[in-house]
Amino acid sequence: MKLMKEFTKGFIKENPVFVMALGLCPTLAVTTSVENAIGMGFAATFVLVFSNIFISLIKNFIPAKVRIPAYIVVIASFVTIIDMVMHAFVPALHKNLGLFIPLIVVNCIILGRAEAFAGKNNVIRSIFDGLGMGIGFTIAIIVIGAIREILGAGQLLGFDVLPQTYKPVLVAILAPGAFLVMGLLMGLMNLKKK
Amino acid sequence: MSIILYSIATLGILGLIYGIGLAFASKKFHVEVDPKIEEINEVLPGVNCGACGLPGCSAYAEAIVTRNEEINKCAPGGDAAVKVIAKILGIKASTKERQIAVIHCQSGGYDNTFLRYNYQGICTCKAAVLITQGPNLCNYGCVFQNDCIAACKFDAIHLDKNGMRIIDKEKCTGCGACVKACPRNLIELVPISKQVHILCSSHDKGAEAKKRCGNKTACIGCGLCVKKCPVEAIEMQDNLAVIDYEKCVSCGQCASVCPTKSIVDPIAEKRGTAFIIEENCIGCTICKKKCPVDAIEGEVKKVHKVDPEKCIGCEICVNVCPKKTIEIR
Amino acid sequence: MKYYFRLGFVLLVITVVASGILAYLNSITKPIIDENNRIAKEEARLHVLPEAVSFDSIFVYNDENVYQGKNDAGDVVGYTFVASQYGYSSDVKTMVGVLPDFKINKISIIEQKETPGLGANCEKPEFLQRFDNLSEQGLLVDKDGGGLKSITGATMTTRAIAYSIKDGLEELKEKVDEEK
Amino acid sequence: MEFVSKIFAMAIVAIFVQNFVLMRFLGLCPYIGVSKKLDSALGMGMAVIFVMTMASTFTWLIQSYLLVPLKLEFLQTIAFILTIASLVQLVEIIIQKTAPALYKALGMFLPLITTNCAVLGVAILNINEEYSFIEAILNGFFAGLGFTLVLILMAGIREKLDKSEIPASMKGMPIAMIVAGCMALAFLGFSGLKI
Amino acid sequence: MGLKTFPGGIHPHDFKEFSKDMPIENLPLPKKVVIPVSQHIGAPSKPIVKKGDEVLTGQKIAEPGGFVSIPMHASISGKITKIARFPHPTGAMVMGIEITGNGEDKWVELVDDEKYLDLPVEEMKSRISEAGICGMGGAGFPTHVKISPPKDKPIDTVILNGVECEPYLTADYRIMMEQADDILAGLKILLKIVNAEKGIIGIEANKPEAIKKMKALVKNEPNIKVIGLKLKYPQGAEKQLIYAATKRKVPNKGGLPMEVKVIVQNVGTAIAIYEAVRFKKPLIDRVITVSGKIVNKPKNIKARIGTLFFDLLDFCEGTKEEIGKIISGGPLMGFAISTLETPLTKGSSGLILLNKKDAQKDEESTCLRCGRCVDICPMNLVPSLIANSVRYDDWDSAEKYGVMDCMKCGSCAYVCPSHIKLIQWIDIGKLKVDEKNRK
Amino acid sequence: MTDVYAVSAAPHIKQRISVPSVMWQVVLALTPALLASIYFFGTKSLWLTLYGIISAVITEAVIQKIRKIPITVTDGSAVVTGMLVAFNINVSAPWWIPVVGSVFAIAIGKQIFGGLGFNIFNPALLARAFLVASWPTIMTSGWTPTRLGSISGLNSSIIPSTAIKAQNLITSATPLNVAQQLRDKVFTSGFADNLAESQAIANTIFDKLADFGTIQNLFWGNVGGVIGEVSAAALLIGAAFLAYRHIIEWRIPISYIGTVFVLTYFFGGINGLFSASILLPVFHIFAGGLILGAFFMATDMVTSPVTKKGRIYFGVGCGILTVVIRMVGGYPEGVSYSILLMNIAVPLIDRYTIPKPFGEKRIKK
Ligand SMILES: Cc1cc2nc3c(=O)[nH]c(=O)nc-3n(C[C@H](O)[C@H](O)[C@H](O)COP(=O)(O)O)c2cc1C
Ligand SMILES: Cc1cc2nc3c(=O)[nH]c(=O)nc-3n(C[C@H](O)[C@H](O)[C@H](O)COP(=O)(O)O)c2cc1C
Ligand SMILES: Cc1cc2nc3c(=O)[nH]c(=O)nc-3n(C[C@H](O)[C@H](O)[C@H](O)COP(=O)(O)O)c2cc1C
Ligand SMILES: Cc1cc2nc3c(=O)[nH]c(=O)nc-3n(C[C@H](O)[C@H](O)[C@H](O)CO)c2cc1C
Ligand code: SF4
Ligand code: SF4
Ligand code: SF4
Ligand code: SF4
Ligand code: FES
Repeated sequence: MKLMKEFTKGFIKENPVFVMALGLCPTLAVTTSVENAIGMGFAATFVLVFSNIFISLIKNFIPAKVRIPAYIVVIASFVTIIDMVMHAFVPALHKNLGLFIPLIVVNCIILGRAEAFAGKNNVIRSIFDGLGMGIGFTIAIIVIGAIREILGAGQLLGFDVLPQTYKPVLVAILAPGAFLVMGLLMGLMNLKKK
Repeated sequence: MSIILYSIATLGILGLIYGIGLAFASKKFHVEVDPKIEEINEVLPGVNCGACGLPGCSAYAEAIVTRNEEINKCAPGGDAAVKVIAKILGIKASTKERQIAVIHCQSGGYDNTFLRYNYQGICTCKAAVLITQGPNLCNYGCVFQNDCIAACKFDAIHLDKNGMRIIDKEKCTGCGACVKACPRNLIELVPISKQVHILCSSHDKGAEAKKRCGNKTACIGCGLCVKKCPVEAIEMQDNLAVIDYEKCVSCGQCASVCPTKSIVDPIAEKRGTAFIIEENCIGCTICKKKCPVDAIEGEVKKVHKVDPEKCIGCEICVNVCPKKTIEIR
Repeated sequence: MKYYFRLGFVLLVITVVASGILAYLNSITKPIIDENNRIAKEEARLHVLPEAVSFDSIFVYNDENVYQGKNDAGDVVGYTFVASQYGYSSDVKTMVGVLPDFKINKISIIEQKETPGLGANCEKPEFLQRFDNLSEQGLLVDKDGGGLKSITGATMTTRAIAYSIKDGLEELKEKVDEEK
Repeated sequence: MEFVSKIFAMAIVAIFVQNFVLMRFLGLCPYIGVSKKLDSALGMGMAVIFVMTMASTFTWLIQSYLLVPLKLEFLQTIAFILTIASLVQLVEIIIQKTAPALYKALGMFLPLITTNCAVLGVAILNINEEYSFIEAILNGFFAGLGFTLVLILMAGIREKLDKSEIPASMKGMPIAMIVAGCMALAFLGFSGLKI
Repeated sequence: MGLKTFPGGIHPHDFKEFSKDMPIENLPLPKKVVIPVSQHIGAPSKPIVKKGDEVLTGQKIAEPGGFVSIPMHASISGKITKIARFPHPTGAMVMGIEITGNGEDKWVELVDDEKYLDLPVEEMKSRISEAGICGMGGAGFPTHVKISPPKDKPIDTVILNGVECEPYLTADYRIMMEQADDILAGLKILLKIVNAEKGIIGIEANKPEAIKKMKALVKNEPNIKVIGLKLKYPQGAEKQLIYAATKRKVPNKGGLPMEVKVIVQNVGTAIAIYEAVRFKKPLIDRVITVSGKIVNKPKNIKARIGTLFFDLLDFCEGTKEEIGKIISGGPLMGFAISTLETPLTKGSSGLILLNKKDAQKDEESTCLRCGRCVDICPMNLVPSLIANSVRYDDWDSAEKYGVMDCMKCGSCAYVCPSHIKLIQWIDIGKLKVDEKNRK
Repeated sequence: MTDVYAVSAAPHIKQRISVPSVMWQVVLALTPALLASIYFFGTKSLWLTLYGIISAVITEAVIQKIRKIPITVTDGSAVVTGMLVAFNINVSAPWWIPVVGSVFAIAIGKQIFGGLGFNIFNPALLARAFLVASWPTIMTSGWTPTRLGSISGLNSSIIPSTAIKAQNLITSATPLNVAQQLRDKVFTSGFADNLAESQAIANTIFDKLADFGTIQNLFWGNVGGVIGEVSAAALLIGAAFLAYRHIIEWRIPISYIGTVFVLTYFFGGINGLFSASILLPVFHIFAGGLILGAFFMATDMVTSPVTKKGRIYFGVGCGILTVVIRMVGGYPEGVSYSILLMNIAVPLIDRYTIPKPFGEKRIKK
């Protein structure tokens, strides 16, 4: 039960993007299409889960003073791993996400908070926490990506979903559109909460 | 293979240099800070994301301790952090009884205020009072522009259907914002267990006060309540009865004699006798200590009993019982 | 003091382990990435000059090799080069396949970061086809009085592509003529 | 002369045309988080300029004299983030002791910067764009300047928004996003700018 | 004629036509007067009579409550019938002394020093202070304090304020037309007391006859000048008048005229000074304008202090329409009061009555930021931002934008298209900032 | 009580002015420009403007209804916004462009900030930026000739009819478009067979732009462009009316136009500094949306500084940005973006230009 909560809280209640407004850069930068969003979500989740596992394994050996640097190294390593793997096996996606793959480091330092925060959880809970946060992040960016792709290109996952006569609202996939869609979604979430 | 070696060497050396460098610097340039700040800083995730609106975790920790910043602002820390911080701070959090706001005026509704003139200013009590001392005939009563409602961050003050301001006991946190907001000084924070209040603030003399009160519930300074109060908790101050809540035992005697109903006892109707449900009583003696008329008897760790003869039904024990096992019957 | 060395040491261990793993993974993925890149380039060249079976670099233009494509028989069937110019918001890089008579065979976009929905439409086949069989003279954009229909709302991108190819073609012609 | 005009063009691009925050989506967390008060925004801005310049300098050196010669480019991310994190902390520790006044003004913002995409971002971009050493430093500086500019403007706007009747559900983060979107729309006016 | 003026200001219609040409009439002795103990800025006076005492006209009935305070005198002869709280022209309920008259108007003894200008300065000052004179231009600052500047603050100019820039009011105008000599005498006394070399009488351009009259009078006085001032509200405000007349700027943040070597007195005050010094006559009456579209006979009335407003209105034969609003003072700075049972005080210069329609409430809408208020604020403040800061409880900003410097002239609220009650917000702001600073 | 009189704080009299009266006067002042547009472009301008107004008003009403706050569409501010949205649109645009624009202007530009008085950005211009970014082709090309048959205000007989490209240019683009294209080297090289000749043609056209005849065309309205900007004369009539009614104030328009004048005089030519004739700045003032922007949009009180000094800075800032965008930017016209960009800075401008209270400087001695 508790585990389940650990897992699902990141979906909505503590959604890292909508509720906590963290990790905004990739959220806005890579959501021009659902495909990119999925890629980014996957990469981030991978890093979150594995670094969570790793850190909860070694937490007892790390003195508090170097907690953060050690944590950074672990995360950065996993980021580098996913970077290399994606570069090797899905070069197109890697190209699209570009700069924002290495930047997952920064992002995950923020999201993978349960560990840094007292580093008190066991491996299983850490996995669920990381997975929950990662999925919450992924859901959020997929939603944003879908809205932006449909509005801005009339497509979803590259397929046309709106009639040909639809004249795409180009801004939606440009920078301002990212902010506007995000702001409106957050407002909507607030409205729902009440 | 050499790449592996190089990389190990490079990163290893970088790590070593940074580690030692930082450690060294932090010792050499050590600055003393409040231990509580350090403690909270330890609890905070240390990721410096800025979600709290402050520049970094340590700044937030400092703000919590020195500037009473709210403790629920750390997004990455989540609920867990809030709990731990609350615990750290909790050491100094007082164990005093919860206080809530009471408005000492029964006027201020649509139909129960006499107007002196047609007020055309901005809708704040403060401003209304500044002009010609308020639109109502009573110079002490509520000027009904609802500054208190606006001031309450917890949505604890509402208008009833008659246009009167009612305080929601559940929601009120006793923050005192409304007390500061009311320009007529009508609002006071009182311990939640106290039930009987004088709901008038008029210092006008008897007849005058009643004439000016739209609700006809002004304190006319007759002094009956002062005489009746068993614990001498009421004092006449410049034509107004004032209850000293330190002494008040919520017996409701005063309310029963007040000719203008300016003292209100909300539990008068259902006032009964306290009864302790034996199964749950743990014998903490709290109720015994708190009872104003010594109607409760019992030893430590033993079941307590109420003497129905002495009990005045003030419900103080009901409110203080940690096991919630006292009932009024 | 010892404490601080211990801190340093812990960090050292972690970084050592991390870098070891990374280096190892790198040694696995690096060849794949390099191979990918090579294949990608090769495919790009093949795409714009399908008749060729082998490519020889003949000179360097804009930091990229210009290749001469030969068929099985060893005859020169064309050339490929990379053209590049700043369009609206980025450098647009085009792979160009040229026939021996210096007519364009085919082009493909290998890199651009133009505005999605506008300049980015240059990757669409409808647009790329407009370049097939164009000679140097044909590379004048309609807005500039030429016959090359530009991408709607993205004249600047079109210009970047057309004129960078034009420059490349001139260079190629010169170099090839020189050699002859 | 050419060098000067190149620098000028770089500055214009980094500050306006390709503004880090509004156009490149870097450093958004502090942009949204620390723009509630003008004073904080100013301090943060200064600190970011400082750190971005420093970070550009050091990471460029590490890349060029350590990673590239040893063919260790794949360690870029890890080396950069370590460098930045340590650098920031070091600077913080030192100025806290030696220049308390400066620390009061800027120091408290320093930790926040480690986890700011803009800093790591500019370091990596410098390498990707193959900037020379001087260019890298300047790029870091100008990017920081661009960040600071929009941060301060945003803070001014948000202080004003504090005194307005924004619908409850839009208060705080959502309206900040909308303002950022509108700012980005306005900054589109700089697009296609050529110096 | 290059008229002098100050920056900013507004041009409301002046409505002086109603009472401008009505000569001052004396009000018949009222049956009852109420003398509030607080008719001035400063400590309230202390009553020295009790209920039932018989008093003579001009007899002192209250002592000053401190240095910045004045004595009060009975304005009719009769019996003290009540000492209680009465309505006050500022709208508040204030302690007052009610005298029921015996109709005899028996005076205390007065003197007549023909050589009043040769009296020693100290004697002049004490007579002024004994006469209970406070400013009659509105603010009601005790005059004897004003004319005793500290030694290190010499005064070189005395300005008489005959501007009367508020719409409707014509009391000062009539005084200037009818008692010009007394005004001049008062000015000379003032010049002597503060040892100033220059006297200036400032009059707004919409009173050409008054300007002409005063000019003719001072023809032979080389050190006294009459200057015409541009028609603009608030030309009569002290700092603005000083600037227009001398180009000197009184420092803000509570700066006083004496810091630029000037004192300003109302023309009415000058007459009171003259009468006090020459006749030892206490200040027990003043001229007030009763006006408004709905008043049957708008008039300038000389009435005893303490006369109830409805006696005044009766004398003007009431109103044509139902009264919507009663204003004590001018329509731009005066106070709306809730009852006509309010007594005339030393500072009341007007009683204006509006009908129901003009008294209708106009709803505030949100500030357009049009900047009209900023453009006209004579104190160069930013009223819209001040009001907004107060509205959202930002006292620090309110202070930074200068709430405390506002003189509440009302120009900003007058021009605001959004009908924002700027003055009311500013009032709260002043209170709150004061509260904050005292902490 | 007996008589209940009204009591309020001073002042008790008020100038007869209100928000609706201000707004409707602006509508009135914009009418000559609309009439001019109908005259030059036909009734489609009227229709587009009506679509803009109606959708703005409906959007405002709907949102206020949803927010459960008083519906204030009669105050005319939504009408002004809708009108100005349409005024920023090309006559050839489809009907839904002004509709989408107005909805965006009111919803995102205004109501989301709390409604009238609280918005940071000029709603109409925000909508324009939105439309330009979303449908750039519709918004920036396909200009309609005026009823006198001109788009650029130039007479095509000034260049040889053989230079088809040049002919094409001046018959299909607005004056500022022409100016921008002339600055574009790639383009001008293709006017004629050889470079020198091309250059000559380019120079001829450029000189003609700043010619008295062209400026006359610009002034009266015989040029292509968006609905509202066509006739400078009609706009100036409206502006004069507003200035007379003290609804707009001189500081912003004058400092704005003045800055544009000075800068285009110095930097406006195509052959380096000071190469321009004195008529070029005049051309820049009457070309494009500067008159509309300077008198009707930069002066939007809600989104411009309240302080006097601030308004001057605001105007100068707009001027500089306009010239920068016109000279080196990606767009031929910079008025709308420059005003939007300065809107961003308004809170800071206000903050740093709070005037010194009267008497602040302690007098010397
Ligand atoms: C957000 C935005 C993105 C744009 N992206 C491009 C682009 O990718 N390529 C391009 O050539 N022009 C781009 N433009 C420029 C405009 O489309 C401009 O109108 C165009 O260069 C000239 O129009 P034309 O192509 O119809 O002649 C962009 C404009 C905006 C506002
Ligand atoms: C606390 C205080 C002290 C004052 N002291 C003096 C003074 O010493 N000399 C003087 O000429 N006026 C003095 N004044 C009077 C003011 O300068 C001014 O005349 C008075 O406030 C009325 O001006 P007004 O009607 O323009 O507001 C003082 C006023 C106040 C409030
Ligand atoms: C807005 C404003 C307008 C004023 N208008 C007049 C005026 O018209 N006539 C006048 O005598 N005093 C006017 N005063 C009061 C003067 O500032 C000053 O208090 C007075 O002239 C001092 O003289 P006194 O002490 O004799 O009253 C005005 C004050 C303010 C704040
Ligand atoms: C002189 C003046 C100019 C205005 N200009 C604009 C404008 O450019 N854009 C706009 O949307 N509204 C304009 N308005 C209308 C109004 O101020 C606008 O709806 C507010 O910006 C919305 O809060 C203007 C109003 C006035 C009085
Ligand atoms: S303001 Fe505070 S004390 Fe008053 S009712 Fe609300 S919660 Fe209670
Ligand atoms: S603040 Fe005081 S006066 Fe105002 S409504 Fe509340 S209780 Fe009444
Ligand atoms: S702010 Fe004060 S001084 Fe300025 S116009 Fe308003 S009332 Fe007059
Ligand atoms: S005059 Fe009124 S609407 Fe205009 S800025 Fe001032 S307060 Fe705002
Ligand atoms: S700064 Fe937070 S994700 Fe970029």
